[in-house]
Amino acid sequence: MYGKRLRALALTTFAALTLTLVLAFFWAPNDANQGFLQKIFYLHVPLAIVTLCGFVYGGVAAIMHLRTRDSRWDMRSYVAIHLSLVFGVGVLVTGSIWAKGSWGVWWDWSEPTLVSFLLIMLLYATYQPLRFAIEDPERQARYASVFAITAGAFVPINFVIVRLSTAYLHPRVLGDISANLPGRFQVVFYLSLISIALLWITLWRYEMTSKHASAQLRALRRLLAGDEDDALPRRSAVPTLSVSVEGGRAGGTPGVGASR
Amino acid sequence: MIALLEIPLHQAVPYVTAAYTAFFALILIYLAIMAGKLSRIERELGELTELAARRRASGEEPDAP
Amino acid sequence: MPRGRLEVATLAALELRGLTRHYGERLALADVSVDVEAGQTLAVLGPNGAGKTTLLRLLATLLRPHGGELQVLGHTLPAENWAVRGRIGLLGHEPLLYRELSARENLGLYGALHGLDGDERAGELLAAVAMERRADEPLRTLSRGMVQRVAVCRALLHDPELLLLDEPRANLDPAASELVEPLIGRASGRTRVIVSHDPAGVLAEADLVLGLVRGRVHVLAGAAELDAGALVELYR
Amino acid sequence: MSAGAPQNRVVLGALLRKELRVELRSFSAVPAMSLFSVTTFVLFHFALQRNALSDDLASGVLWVTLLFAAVLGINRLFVADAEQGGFDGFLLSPADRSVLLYSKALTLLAYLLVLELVAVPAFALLLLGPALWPALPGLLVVLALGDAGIVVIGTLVGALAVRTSVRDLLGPMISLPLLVPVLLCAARAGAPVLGAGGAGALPLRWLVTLALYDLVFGLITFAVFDFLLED
Repeated sequence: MYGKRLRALALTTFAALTLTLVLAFFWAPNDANQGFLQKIFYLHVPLAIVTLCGFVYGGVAAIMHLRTRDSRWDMRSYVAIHLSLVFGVGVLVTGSIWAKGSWGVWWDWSEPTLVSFLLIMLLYATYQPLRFAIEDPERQARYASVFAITAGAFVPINFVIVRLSTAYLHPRVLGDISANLPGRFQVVFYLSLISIALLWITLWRYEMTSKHASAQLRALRRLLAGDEDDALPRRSAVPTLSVSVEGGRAGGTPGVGASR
Repeated sequence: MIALLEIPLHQAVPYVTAAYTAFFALILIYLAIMAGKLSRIERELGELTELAARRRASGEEPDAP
Repeated sequence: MPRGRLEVATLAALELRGLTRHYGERLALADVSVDVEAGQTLAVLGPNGAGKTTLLRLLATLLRPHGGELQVLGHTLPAENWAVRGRIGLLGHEPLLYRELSARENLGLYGALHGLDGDERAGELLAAVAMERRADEPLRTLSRGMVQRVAVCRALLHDPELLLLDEPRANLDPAASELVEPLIGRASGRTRVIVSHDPAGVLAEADLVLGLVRGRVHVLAGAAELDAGALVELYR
Repeated sequence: MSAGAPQNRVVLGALLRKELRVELRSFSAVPAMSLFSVTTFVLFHFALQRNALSDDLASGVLWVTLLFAAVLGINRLFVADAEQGGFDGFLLSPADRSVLLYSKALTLLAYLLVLELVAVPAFALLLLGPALWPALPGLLVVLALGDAGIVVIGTLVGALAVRTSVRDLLGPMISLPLLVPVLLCAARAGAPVLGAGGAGALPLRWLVTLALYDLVFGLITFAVFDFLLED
């Protein structure tokens, strides 16, 4: 059911991304200080914002999972965090390339976005190991949700505290996303933000479709093969989606989302 | 804004291109992994349709789970 | 089934309707329906992995049902877990006791958890299982059988109406079984659910027998109508 | 018949007595934490090749040591309950679930206080340049707020990690990033207090940030802790 609007979404994302690229490189003027290097700004900062929102959404989905005990929320949280981790790598890579370009160093402790991102990635890197370390799927989902909520709250707080500490040392406002960007910069910046957000959402739905499809497949396999293959399910960090398969349900698989 | 050394255009180009290609490479790797998962689903579906066909051919009702 | 809350004392101690619990995508327990009257004993048999322990933990409010209706001592679970928790005694493979603490200290802790004041009840139980002499030594110095006897005291400390026993005589020597019999045996008059692997033994003391295979009910009948032979077939 | 729902105070007292007895009778957390902290000071001495530290270096060394020693305590906090069926025993009783959280938080706090009773004097003796006495009042304030942060994060992560197959790895891996803001604020707040030229004033900015961090994560821990218990 996630596949429906995927194609339309992918097309709009593609259009938005290309438009942003074109405007960023041919329409927006060079920055007074940074010159051409400033073009990375349109990629790095929106990517950081989208990734942060992805982690926070993972926390919100986890809250819904604990409240409703519906495994679909657990899957949404898992996919959101998984995707934000991938985007987070992008943030760190583009950030360090940018740092190398402007200050000649691959890593710079006074750049708050980079520093808080490293910390957030270190924390979320334990999400998958935590899930894998718990065998009982139901408990795995619940513990993962508790982690996602705590880490989701940590993301904004950590961002503020690190910014507080770096600004305290030697304030460097480069990459500050404050609104005092002159006209054209602002237009391209927000366009870039929207297109990367669209990219995140498209990939998120894409992965949700794929996970949902494999859950349907496993349900079908159980129906067809009956109980012969009741070998213990292989251990995995991926959430188990309880999926109902219509027809032939005599004592069959559980309903969609564990009923209360 | 601390005045930074004026970075000449040509020197900045490699960094900008590096950043954008790194990002797109990351997305492509992600898509490749997802494509791999998709092909695995396809393969498993193939197996299941075979199983169902064999089951249908042998006329035996799939045993009720 | 009208909600039994207002009736004075619903006759059935346990009412299970289509009780279901899954373990990820597999079904640990599927569609189990049983009624057990107060004071009766239900024997639960079946091969390993049939869902016996899952059923016991569901009745003990340690697991949430994923489907179906579960009423224990007149309260619907898991909504009214708090109401039944003080009235159920669980005796499983694990003694649930702290090895560094002595028998008396462990029972003191559980007494506080259950809101019991004073420990004369604990003293009586320890005497009943002939453990008062060694009641103050840390459990790690005692034998497995002795620890199991203290575990029996822990399960009975709050005088539960419902006893959940998982192979209670597993590591008890005959003498200990003798001592424990009046507390957890049929004579105790409590409603009991016994999980066992010994069909012959458990048939003698059961009113109702539930045979589970792969989480599903295969046998559900009065103990009188069954003979041990029929039950062995469960394990094939 | 059970005498109705047990009062939380009685249950808390019983749980704390159990914690005290289990801790005293088995060489588990506190002695290890204290020895670990003193050893770490010796390591810092040789690593930094310095005989006396002051200001932010002193505060940093103190807090890094306390943090790692605390992680040892966090790892041990729930082990006895996980291995000996303490969780099930507790869940079978009608006691309120949050009492287990309070008892474990107070236990971890006790671990930290005993640790600091050993570590702070040892630090003053081995590494601290300026005199400890004038700095003590300020330091105690920072220690109190820092401990609160460690207790809140440690209790939650301890419970999260204990019933997993790699608990000794997961505990530190999850708690350390979460404790970085506590370390950051505590070290920054402690620096002027351990100043070479006499104890400076406590920087209010870092104390307030630390207090807010403790409060926020205290609320989160309280809200989600129960979900770690029931199945």
